[in-house]
Amino acid sequence: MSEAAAVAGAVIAWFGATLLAVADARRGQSLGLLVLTAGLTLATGAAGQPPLAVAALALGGAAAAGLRLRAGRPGWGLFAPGSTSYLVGAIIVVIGAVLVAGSGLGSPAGAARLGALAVTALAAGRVLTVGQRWAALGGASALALGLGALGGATALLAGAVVAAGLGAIDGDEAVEAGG
Amino acid sequence: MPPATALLLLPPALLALAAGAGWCLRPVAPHAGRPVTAAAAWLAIAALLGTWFGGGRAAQDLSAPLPVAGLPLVLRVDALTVFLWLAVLTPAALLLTFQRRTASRAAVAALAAAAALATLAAGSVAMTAFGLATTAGLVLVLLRQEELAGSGAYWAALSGAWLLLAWTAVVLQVTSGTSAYGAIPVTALQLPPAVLLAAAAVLASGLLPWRTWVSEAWSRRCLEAGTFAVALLVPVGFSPLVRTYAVGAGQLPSQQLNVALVALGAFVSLGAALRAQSAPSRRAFLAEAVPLGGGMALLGLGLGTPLGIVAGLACVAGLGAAAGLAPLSADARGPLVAAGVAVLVGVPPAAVFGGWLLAEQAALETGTAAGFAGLAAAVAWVVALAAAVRWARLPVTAPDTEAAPSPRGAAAALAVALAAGVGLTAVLALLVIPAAAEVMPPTGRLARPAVSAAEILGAGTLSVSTASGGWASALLGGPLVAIGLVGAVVLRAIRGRTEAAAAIAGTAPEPLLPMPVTSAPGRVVERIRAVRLPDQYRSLFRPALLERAGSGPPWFWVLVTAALAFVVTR
Amino acid sequence: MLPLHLLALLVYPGLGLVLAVGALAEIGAALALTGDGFGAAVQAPATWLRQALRRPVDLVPPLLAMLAATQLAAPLSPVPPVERNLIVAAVAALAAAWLAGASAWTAGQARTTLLAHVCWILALLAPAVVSESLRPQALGAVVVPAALPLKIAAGLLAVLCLPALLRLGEPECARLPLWLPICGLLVSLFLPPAGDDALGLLGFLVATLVTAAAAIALALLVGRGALYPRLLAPLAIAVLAMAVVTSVLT
Amino acid sequence: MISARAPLGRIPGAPALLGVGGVGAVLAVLILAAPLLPVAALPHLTPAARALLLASAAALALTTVLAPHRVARWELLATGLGALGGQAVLMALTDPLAIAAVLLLIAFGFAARTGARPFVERARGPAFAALLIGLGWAFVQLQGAAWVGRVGALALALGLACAAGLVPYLAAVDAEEPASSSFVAWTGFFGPALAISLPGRVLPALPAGDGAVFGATLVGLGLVNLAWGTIGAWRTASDVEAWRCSFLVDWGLALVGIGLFLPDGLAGSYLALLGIVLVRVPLYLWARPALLGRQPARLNALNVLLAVLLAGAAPFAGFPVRLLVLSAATQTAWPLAIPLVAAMLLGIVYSVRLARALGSHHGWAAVGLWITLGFGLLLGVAPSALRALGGM
Repeated sequence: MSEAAAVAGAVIAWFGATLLAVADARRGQSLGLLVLTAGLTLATGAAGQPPLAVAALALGGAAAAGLRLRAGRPGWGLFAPGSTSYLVGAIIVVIGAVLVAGSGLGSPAGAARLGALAVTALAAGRVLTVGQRWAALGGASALALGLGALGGATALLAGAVVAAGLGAIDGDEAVEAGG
Repeated sequence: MPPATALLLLPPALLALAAGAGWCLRPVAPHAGRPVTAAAAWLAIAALLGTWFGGGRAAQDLSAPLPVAGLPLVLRVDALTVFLWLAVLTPAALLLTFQRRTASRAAVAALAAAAALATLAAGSVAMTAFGLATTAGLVLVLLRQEELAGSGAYWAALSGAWLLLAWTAVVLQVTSGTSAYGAIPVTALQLPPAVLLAAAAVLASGLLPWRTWVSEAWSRRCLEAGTFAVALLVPVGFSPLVRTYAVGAGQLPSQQLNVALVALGAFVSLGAALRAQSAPSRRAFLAEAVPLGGGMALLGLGLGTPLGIVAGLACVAGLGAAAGLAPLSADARGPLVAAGVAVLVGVPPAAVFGGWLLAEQAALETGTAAGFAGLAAAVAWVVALAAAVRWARLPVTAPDTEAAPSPRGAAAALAVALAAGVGLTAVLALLVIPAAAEVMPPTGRLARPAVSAAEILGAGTLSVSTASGGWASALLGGPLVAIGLVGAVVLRAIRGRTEAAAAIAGTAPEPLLPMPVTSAPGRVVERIRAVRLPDQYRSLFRPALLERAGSGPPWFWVLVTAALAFVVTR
Repeated sequence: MLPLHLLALLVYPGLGLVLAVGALAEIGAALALTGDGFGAAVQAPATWLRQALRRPVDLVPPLLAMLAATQLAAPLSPVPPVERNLIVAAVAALAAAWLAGASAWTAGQARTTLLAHVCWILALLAPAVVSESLRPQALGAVVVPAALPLKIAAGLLAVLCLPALLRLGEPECARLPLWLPICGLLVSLFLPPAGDDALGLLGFLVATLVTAAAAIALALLVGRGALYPRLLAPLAIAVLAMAVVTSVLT
Repeated sequence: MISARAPLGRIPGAPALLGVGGVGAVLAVLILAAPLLPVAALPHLTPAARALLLASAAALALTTVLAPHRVARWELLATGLGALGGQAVLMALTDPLAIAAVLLLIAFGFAARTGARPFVERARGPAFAALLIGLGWAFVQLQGAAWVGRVGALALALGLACAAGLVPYLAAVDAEEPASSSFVAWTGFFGPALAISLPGRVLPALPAGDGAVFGATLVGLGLVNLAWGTIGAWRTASDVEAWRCSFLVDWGLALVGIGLFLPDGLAGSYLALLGIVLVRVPLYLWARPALLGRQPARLNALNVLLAVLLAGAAPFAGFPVRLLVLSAATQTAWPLAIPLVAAMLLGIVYSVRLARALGSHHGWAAVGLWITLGFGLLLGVAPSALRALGGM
């Protein structure tokens, strides 16, 4: 049962990360964050991580998603032109993650790690390739959540706090211009 | 630490105190720095002689409870240290007394001299490296205080020297667990560390056949700092090489290294003599006095025989005298200066002559191969004599100080050089032979001292007498100097004061021997500097691109990481 | 010991003998080279005294010549044989030779002189390197058959160097003090040492004067020809090569 | 001394900056004082990390009070305290994944400060480092194929270099950028913190083979940075670039020291990192006015002493570092010492240039330079005491 939940969580997390990657506006980005947080929460919970840490991850992710609504282009902006590369990347990431950690798929922990790896890779791709401040911050929150989900309680807590903390940073380009 | 032992550290302490005092006195007594530091230097010599000869002349190992730079602070004051201290202190005292210096420069100079003395007393290779680097740094400050240009070669050579010493210390530490001269097992002195030590000495003392920092120090507009650096650092450079013999129980780990050092010594002398005979100015000629003596010293030390070590150290003594005499004779005229120049090229009976004579004898006694190296050194000697005659026709460089240098300085330095030459037997008996004995311990079943005074000094006479020849320095040299002085006074009384032959102003006479390779090292450096990536390949190597890789999406970073990952998974 | 050494410096074989031999050789040189007749030639030593001793620096050549003379293997010399040294004699003599001719210094002449000095020192030291001794009397006494060719060649080279060494082509050169140290050193090194008696002393003086005469004759022979200096370098190289071969053989 | 007296009100995000400064100060104090507090949950620092944190605090105090600045001192203090807190957290955390996450927060937090380069560009380097460290650790933890572990070890080492902004992960240098937003924040502040803590956290968990990859990568990176730094500082036309390259030289020695896994090497790298924080960073800040052309480059007596210090000669900081790193290299494989000695020798070529670029300072700024020189002297003469303090 827990194996199925973990695998489902991993798949949801990967889907959320893909959404985040192809989102070109604030709502789409927040949705992606929310979905990947939900997936990671489900997967890590099923993998037997401490409930408090899992809850913290969920809270951190939710807070990041909420705070990211403050800045960025209005609307959903899903699958905007230029998203194809991210979609291809999402497929390649799955293959890569299975190559690296596929052997652990049999266990809930292995499946959760697979999901976290996929999120980490996609989020990192997002952070390193976007030019807008708000998009980079969104990707960074996802990356923090993914990194947190790769480890134990400490990592989960750190990932949650960092994701929320990154959400608190103003994503408005004007701030940079002004600054 | 017993008081008698502590007294042995007086010389560096006095100089350091004088440096502090001179620095602090600047605001109230701007001119006090020079006399204070000069007095401290002379006092240091007196204190050294008093404490050493009054204290039984026993070697002392002084260790401090606290490490310095992570290294155990061990100082060794033995006969060799005392000898080298005198070789440094004598020219330093002369230069501090007679060269013009501001208070701050005098203070830095005294501090550098104190650091040099501490370096000579260092009890381990690592401490020697630390001391050499410290002294070199202080001297760099002195050089840059005076003139910004012209210290590049110096800084590069000295940095190379201390780095090589540091590396040697590390190698010895790793192979034998210590780099303390007194504790390194004989078997630990293999060829690599010995070569590194020798290379460090060669760099620090400028012992190369071409123009080194020692000669470059004379190409500066002001002579004070550069010549002071030569007086301090050339003897300091020799100390690790001499101590190497102590580590190897009186010998180097390989005969080939001895041969290489002897050959290098002969080439250094020849190179210096050839440069001296083609010097474009009087300063350029004087610049070669120390390298000339340095080559002879290396020749002697490289031989590795007891007489060779004694000869090498005697040459170092002569080198100290030359380092004091040459700068004080620069830019001045008159018979004293001419006599000084004669002394610098080894005209009897001065200290320089005594050292070179012993080096020649030692080379001859070592064997035929070394004898031929001695022959080359003798040719260098002859060429140097010719260069000294040409010196009188060279243009005088305009003095960099307001007034022309005082002839008293040249007179004092000349007196020191002549006294050391006439008293060569005493210098050898009291300083040089005990110093050589420190690095050549008794060997064989009879535990007979390797360096025996009886084999170098004539029995029952005041002369030097080795297997190949003798020299009555006191009995012939002393009267010769006295007769010369009396004769000069009488002649002056009869003929009256006649003007010294004025130097021919303007262009220098052409060299006696052509110097086709003089500019070779310079040309090599220029060639190396001129090396550029051909234009058509510039686009392949643009370091700035590496920075720009981080500006856009970091594909380059990803590529490098992936490539490395591929490499480690092979 | 000091009085004996003073005697050696000031009288015999020092200043006294240096001036005596120098005066005789100068008269001979003046007769042969300038051809001014005996009357003018006799004045040569006095001319040196008048013109070559003006400044304190002019005292250096005679002083160095005195020192070099004390190192010769002269019979009845007060300086003990163990205290004599070829290098002391050679360096003092060469320095004196340079200073004696310093007033008439020209680059071309100086080159020839330097070449002669280098060849001369090689001629003196090559046999010393092989026999590992610098004592003039010991070197003179060497009669090892294997070392004789080198000794003869070196002696020949040393004699050939004499005209340039003594600056016999330069009338204004104050060479009077140089004759004994330079010619006497050749006698000490290349002829067997004479006995410590009057006969030995006579032999030594005659040999020295003959060497001086040979130098004058050579000077007359070569004149101002450019060939002479060019001969010295190849000969010196040959002597070096012989020294190497001899050192390998013995 | 160039120093704008900007009132709080006009600085964008001043309250946030003060908040960050306050939080940073509290975190740093709490983590420093953790051993004295009865709270077991508080993370503890290793002695070396504690020494580095103290050194950073000292450098922060020195530069805030005495260095010439274009920004307001209170702003610099707040930023510095925030950085100090970040440094303390980076060194206190034991889980590399948590370290990677915190690295992200610091990266974007510092990128949010005013800077000449775009926000994203300034955050990219440390973000990539966080990714490398996170993935590297995850790969090492995976019980999968052997190659995965080796790649993980490689990524951990590369992550360290990337976080410090070393070759091959160099970021662009803009002379006009405030020091706190420039490469110095990472190369001179957070990088050393990671270098002190991360190897100690990951090495115990690495199998021998992966450990060898980690060490070899660090040694390789060290040599590359040493070469790049020495040649770059010597040949580059820009003085700012030369200064950055001089940081790379120190880092090269530190990485080689860590990568050799020998006590001498580790001690050498620890001293090198202390030297970066206590000496190199303050000197760079003092050089800024001259680098920006607001002051002529000079070479007075103090600058010459600083040139000796920058050349790594005795009696200053670089000497024991060089001795210890050479010792470790010789113990491992003596030929390794050859490139090290060559680089150390080349290092003296640019030291005078850097010293000249410091310009001449008077009054309190000069006092600050003398104090920095004193730090260098302390590191050079009494490294044993500092090693004892750092448990080395």
